[in-house]
Amino acid sequence: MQTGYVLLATIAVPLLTALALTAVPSRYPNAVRVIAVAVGFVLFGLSLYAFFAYQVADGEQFQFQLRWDWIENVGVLGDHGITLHLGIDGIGAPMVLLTGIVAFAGTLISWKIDYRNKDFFILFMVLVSGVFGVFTSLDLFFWFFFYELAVLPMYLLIGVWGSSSVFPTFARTKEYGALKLTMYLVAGSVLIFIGIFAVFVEAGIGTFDLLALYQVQFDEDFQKIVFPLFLIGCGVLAGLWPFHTWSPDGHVAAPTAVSMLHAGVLMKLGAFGIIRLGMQLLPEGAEFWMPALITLGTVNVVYGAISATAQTDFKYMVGYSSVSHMGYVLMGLATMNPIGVNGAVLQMFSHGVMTALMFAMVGALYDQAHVREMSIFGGLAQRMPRFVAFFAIAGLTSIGLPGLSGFVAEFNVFVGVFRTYPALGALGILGAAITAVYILRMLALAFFGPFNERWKELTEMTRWEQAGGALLIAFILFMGVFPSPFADRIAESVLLIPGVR
Amino acid sequence: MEAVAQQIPLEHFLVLSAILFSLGVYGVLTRRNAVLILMSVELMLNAASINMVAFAAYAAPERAVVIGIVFAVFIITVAAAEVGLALAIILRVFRNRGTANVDEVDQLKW
Amino acid sequence: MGMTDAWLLPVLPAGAFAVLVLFGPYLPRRGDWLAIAAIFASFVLTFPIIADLTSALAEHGEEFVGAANSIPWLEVPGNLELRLGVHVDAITVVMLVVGSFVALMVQVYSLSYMRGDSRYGWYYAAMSLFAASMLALVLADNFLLLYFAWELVGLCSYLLIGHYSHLRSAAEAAKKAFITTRLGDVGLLIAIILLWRDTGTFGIQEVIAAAQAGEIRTEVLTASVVLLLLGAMGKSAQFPFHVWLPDAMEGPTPVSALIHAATMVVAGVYLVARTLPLFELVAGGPELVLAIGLFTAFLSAFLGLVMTDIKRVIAYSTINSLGLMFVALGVGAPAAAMLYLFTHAFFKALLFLGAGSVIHATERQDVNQLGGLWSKMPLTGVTFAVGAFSMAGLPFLAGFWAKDEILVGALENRVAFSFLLLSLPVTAMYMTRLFILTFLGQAREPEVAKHAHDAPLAMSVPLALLALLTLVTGLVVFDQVGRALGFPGGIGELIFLGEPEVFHFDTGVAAASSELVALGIIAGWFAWAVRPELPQRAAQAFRPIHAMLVNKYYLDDFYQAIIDRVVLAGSRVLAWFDRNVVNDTGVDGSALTTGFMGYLLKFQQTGKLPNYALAMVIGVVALALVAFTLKT
Amino acid sequence: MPEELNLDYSLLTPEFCLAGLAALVFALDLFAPRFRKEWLPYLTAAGLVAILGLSFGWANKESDFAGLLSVDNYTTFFRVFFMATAAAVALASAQFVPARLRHPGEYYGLLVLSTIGAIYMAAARELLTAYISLELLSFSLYVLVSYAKFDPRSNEGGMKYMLLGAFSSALFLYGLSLIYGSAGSTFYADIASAYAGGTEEFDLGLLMGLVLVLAGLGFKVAAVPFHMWTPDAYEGAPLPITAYLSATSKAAGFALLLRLFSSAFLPVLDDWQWMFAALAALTMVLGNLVALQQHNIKRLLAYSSIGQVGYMLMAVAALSSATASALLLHLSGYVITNLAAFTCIIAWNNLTGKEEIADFRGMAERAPLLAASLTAALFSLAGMPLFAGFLTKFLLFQAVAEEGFLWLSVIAVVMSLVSLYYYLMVIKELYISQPEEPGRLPVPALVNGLAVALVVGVFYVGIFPRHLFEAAQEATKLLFA
Repeated sequence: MQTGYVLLATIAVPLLTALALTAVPSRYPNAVRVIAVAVGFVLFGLSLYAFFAYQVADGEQFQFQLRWDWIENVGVLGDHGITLHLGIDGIGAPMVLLTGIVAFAGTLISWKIDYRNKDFFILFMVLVSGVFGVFTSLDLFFWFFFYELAVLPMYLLIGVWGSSSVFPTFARTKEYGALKLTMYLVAGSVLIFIGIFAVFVEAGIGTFDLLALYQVQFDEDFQKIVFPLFLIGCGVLAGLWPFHTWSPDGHVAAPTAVSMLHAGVLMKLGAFGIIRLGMQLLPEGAEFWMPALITLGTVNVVYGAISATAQTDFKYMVGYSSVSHMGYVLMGLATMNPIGVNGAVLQMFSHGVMTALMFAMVGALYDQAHVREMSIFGGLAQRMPRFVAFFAIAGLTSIGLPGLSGFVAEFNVFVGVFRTYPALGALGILGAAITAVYILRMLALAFFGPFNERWKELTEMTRWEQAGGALLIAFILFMGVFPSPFADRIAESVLLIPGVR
Repeated sequence: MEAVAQQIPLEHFLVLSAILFSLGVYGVLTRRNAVLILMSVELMLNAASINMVAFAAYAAPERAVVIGIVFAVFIITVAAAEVGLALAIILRVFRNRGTANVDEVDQLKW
Repeated sequence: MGMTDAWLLPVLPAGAFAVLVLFGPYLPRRGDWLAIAAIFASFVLTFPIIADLTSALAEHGEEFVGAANSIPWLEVPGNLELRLGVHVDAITVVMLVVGSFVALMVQVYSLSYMRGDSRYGWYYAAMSLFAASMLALVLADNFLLLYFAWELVGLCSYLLIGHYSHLRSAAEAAKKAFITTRLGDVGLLIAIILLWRDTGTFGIQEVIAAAQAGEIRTEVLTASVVLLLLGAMGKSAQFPFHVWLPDAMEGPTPVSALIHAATMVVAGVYLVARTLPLFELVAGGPELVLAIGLFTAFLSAFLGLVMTDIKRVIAYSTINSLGLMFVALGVGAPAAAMLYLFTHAFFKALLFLGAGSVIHATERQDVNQLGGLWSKMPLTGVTFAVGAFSMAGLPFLAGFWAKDEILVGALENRVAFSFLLLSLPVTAMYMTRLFILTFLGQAREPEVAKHAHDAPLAMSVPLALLALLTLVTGLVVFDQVGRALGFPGGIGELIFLGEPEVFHFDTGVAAASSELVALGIIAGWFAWAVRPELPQRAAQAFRPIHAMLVNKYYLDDFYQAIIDRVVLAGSRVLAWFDRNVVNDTGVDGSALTTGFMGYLLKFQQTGKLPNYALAMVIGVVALALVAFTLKT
Repeated sequence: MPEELNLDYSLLTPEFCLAGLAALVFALDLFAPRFRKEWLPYLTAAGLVAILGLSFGWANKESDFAGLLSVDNYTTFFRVFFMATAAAVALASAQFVPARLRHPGEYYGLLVLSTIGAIYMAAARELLTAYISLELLSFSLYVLVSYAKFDPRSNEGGMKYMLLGAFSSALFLYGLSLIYGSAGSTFYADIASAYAGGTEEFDLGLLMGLVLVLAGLGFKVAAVPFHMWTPDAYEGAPLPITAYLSATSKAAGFALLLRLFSSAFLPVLDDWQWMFAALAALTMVLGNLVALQQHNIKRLLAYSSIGQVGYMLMAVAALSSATASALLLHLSGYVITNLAAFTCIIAWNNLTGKEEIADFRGMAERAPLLAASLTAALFSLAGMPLFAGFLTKFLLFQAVAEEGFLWLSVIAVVMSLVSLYYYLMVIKELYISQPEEPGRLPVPALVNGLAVALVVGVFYVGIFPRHLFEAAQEATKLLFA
């Protein structure tokens, strides 16, 4: 049976946990850990339930709906006030599941955090709550509320638990990374904020409820003007070129779990926003701007892949590969045809799980070795076979190897793109080939070849890291082998996006 | 009242008060001694009270005449209080800094 | 168990792979028996399929295009339907037999060859996956599943070539193989999508039918054919993608045998043979294939002469053979190509396994350190000789028939024919050289040779079986012999799609080729057995040519240069641009500008009271002025 | 001026009580040597809270005293508002005053007296009353700002504030006189009816009057370019007084502005709307940009408050019942937040004697609760969700955009992005930088309690704004009746 309280729980549980954790004396770090992991598991279960209880083909676009009048009839907002309106469609469902997975894996991975782990988990939970909120809100105000909420803890999470790095030619302190990330994302949200104003005023029905606003037929010129606000505002978070530079630096500075959640889920918020606010609210504007988006998306793919090839630092490489892979999402969205958009959403899920796994592995290595320079490792396969296996699986997923989630998603994207823009599609596939270059180069450089004795004290991943990794891999394979549970949910809702045909 | 009115039109009072007011502003802007600045402010206050009385005598409708007068009285009182307060503070500054020149009292800036 | 149940063949080894990966360490003997059992079952299961096919052929004869059976996998609105399905016809069956049999042999062989390897269990797991994906590849009834398996084959080759991952060279070779073939795969994927775009289906037969019905625009068809060929060239190591194959020797020898004989490299040939109708629809399509094949065969032949690593020589011979197969396809004789593929599988596997047992016995693979092993390891020697001369094309060995078939096919095309004839003696020469240097003459490292001995049973049996097949497969092309061997209707009938008479045995061609081969062998014998100093002198005499050959026409260096100078350098430039221009200037710059504005503005706070008052006055005056101007 | 005056003194009970309280405090300090001075703040706070409770008795009543002071929901709202603020400041000063200042009695007494002034600024419906109450507030503040009599910075701040204040009130008065001249009355209602004709004909007196009144009140609320005193006075003043300045004197200014312009000058809206819009834009931009360059926490908050004033001025520019209630909401949220921030800063200053931003480093290690509260407050000021700032800003900007001032809202949003930067800079010191010496600091339980209470308030406004919002609406409804 479907009840919106499931979604409400995904938002409320982390928040309440954060509140409860403040009561736990910091003398008992293990209690904090246990609570965090338990809550992570609960969230995972909830999201799993939400995903599978979502009924395909029952006519209802948004399911699990829940409404709670937050402020009624306030003068500013006319008679409707603000309503907390939750609900997911076939696009939201996989995203909720993704969040659950990554959040759970994140808590597992973060078991080993010792420095003020209580504060860490408090902020982490706030972050998780915000992410769930964005994916489930059907109300502009709360959408934006949770969007900001997801950005809010980032600064401290990175600044306090992050790591600075010095390179031969330049240095990136964690403060810099944290600051740039926060400011950049909030800058993006400024555009969204303005867009929301514009939409609210233009609609003139005095409500933020998305379902009501979807019914409004906005003037075409208005759409053309406002859509870029949403596109760029959300695009910043999605790593849209040239607004992507917060992503590599931010990931490099961020602690493992945060990188996981950030690259894995937060960047999806951007793409999700482009769908929810952009395409669904302003279809004609989307129609008008999509050529620009697909161009930028292609730039993302190739530019990100090439930059990743040049990186010598694990996290930078993964960061740029995220930029590159989000490019596929943007390309898919820009096709405005069912296959492409479907592929985009599949890619959102696939990349989320895959990149989370990659960051988890990088973190697992970094916490032992305290360096991330690929070239100084070597032959780790002999010392930490499981670690290398996990890493390799993540890498192969990002290459788009059949049988792993990446292939299904990227294939859909390519097919969709080829329908409308064959040349760009070819470029996209070329990007996938470049991906193979840097991934395999990394594997050969760091994990194979003769073992570097300097690392003989390195040991296999901890039990918790293995658990988290295994969880992610399970879903990589699940989607790679049985994509239809995802595709069915997504495709149904994709067809309901106006302008997608 | 009427008698006066015939002889001196309202404008004269207004011009006078305006001149006073401007003088006051000028003083505030040019004087460097805190006390003199205070005096200039007093000029401006007086300009205001002249206005009040003048308007009360000429422009104001019957029932509002008293207001201007009362206002003027209040202004005078307040001004007096103001001076007392200001001098006290200026005194403190002079004690601690040995000067009442406002250009030298610029420790707080930027 | 009919043709439509053929999906079972790949599923068995795949299951074995899953079990081995998950529970391998807990199984007795790391579960190698499970892998072998699975592949053996697949091999056995091919026979009922053959029977079913032959009966179907007998029933329908000509118009039988094969049996298909598929299940939906993923459906997306917008007419994207992905299915998993098998399609069985003659070509498929040949590939099935070859693939499963060679895989079985190799795995048995590995029982003792890989014994004691630290990742023994993993090795068998990967082997199973390799076999599974290869079988799936040949069974695929649609391009998508084909690509699916195609990529998995690539992955397995990556895993197995890099099996000795502690060797830098192995890691590099694996990477090289994967990336090189993947470049081709880009083409393949694009081609698949292009074809889907015009036909709306991924089914191979449907696409071909649509193409023949002219439903595909010409330019699209041309493009997709070229791109398909790109993919095939990548996998089948055709020039200029051939560079990965010799390096792939870094893998364990049985792996090389599997990759070169039956699985990976022939995938490209299979793909082209499958889609040959498409090529024929495109003007110049076959010619392109022919040219590439010819070029590859010819270039690789000479390299065999100078290589000193025993496995590398065989590797170049493989490239040589692959070139021949492409030539056959190019001249429109797919039957010949498949026949060559069939026979080649056996003798090439034989060669590698033989080389393997030599390496196993001596732990040397440079022919300059070998020699005089004939007496020490007779079985290996004999079988190796059979393989070598079959490769050389000595009459009545398997290679002979197949090559003659190709020659006959190429008869019309004078240029191709003459080039082929030219390459024959060269091939014969370097195979002879290899055999002589390895087994005859004096042992160059006596103490090594002293301990050399024939391989244990697990290795000898496959050698013997393969040698036997190499001797007879040539004969089974005559369908009577095939029948005698228990394939009802004879393999010939299968290969030639039910009409053995298409096998034209032209005595003239046969005589010519035999003479050339004999010439080559004698020359080789003279050069390396009778007058061993001759080659060195030749090398001295034609130093530049020799240098060029030794350096593989400098192709590898060229590619390396491209990667280092162009790709990596370019990417570094871009990364620099991203960091310094996009980020430090664009992003940080705007932030700094804002901050600087604040810096300038803060000086309005002079700390001097009159200025404050002045500011207020200015404010008043400005407001008043604007107000007046607005009002009047 | 109404015909028969309603001289019902009971309407003014709360203010009488306040006066009494002030007197009591003075007296205790003077004549009761045995009385423990440490108790004064608690006594004051208790008294204020008691009177605050008392003043609820006039909720939803609508009456006026002699046509000079109206006692309605608007007044009640601000009565509660100002007394609560004063109480909080009194409590926050509990440790500060004995350590840094002399004569606690006058300190708290003036605090209470200034509260009366502030309340009457909100209640006044007649210009003279407004002026007198304004001066009552100002005079108390002049004294309080320069209260640290041996601290030259305090004197300087006091002197600048005092002299400029006098200057501005002179401008204000002159403006009033002109208004009186052109409107013929000083009662808001009469002025409104006098201008009912609208703004067709050119009226010098009215225009100059408006400009000058704007200047005077702009000075009070620290609107650019009348803000110059703010940073210096804030920096010079004793910390609790800085808090008080940023809370009460601003709020009182807006209370007066709102009632005056929504009742008296509403007919001539066109004449002053653009002025407020311009000032608002200037104020936002300058305040936030200059704040980027500050290194003293008081100065930083001074500029940030200027920025906030810019947001509020937008609401006056786009005056409507919606914006008015949004303004009150934002004002309340802002004041609660600011008080929370200052409580933490004061406590830190008591413990370390530092007030440079860099001196806050490692606060999270040494006083975790304070650091958390301060962070919450700063995030709220930056307009982050869960906190008051997000909601109030959102509704305020939204309302302004609704009224057709989208461009102002855009500037505001961008500027609040800028503001996030300097708040983050403080948070960075709190959490990321390491403390120069380790070890927890002994934070008094009461201070922690106060901080937590205020932060809870911040969350309350941010998450359950309903009640406050309804109150704000009730308060502003009658302005536009």
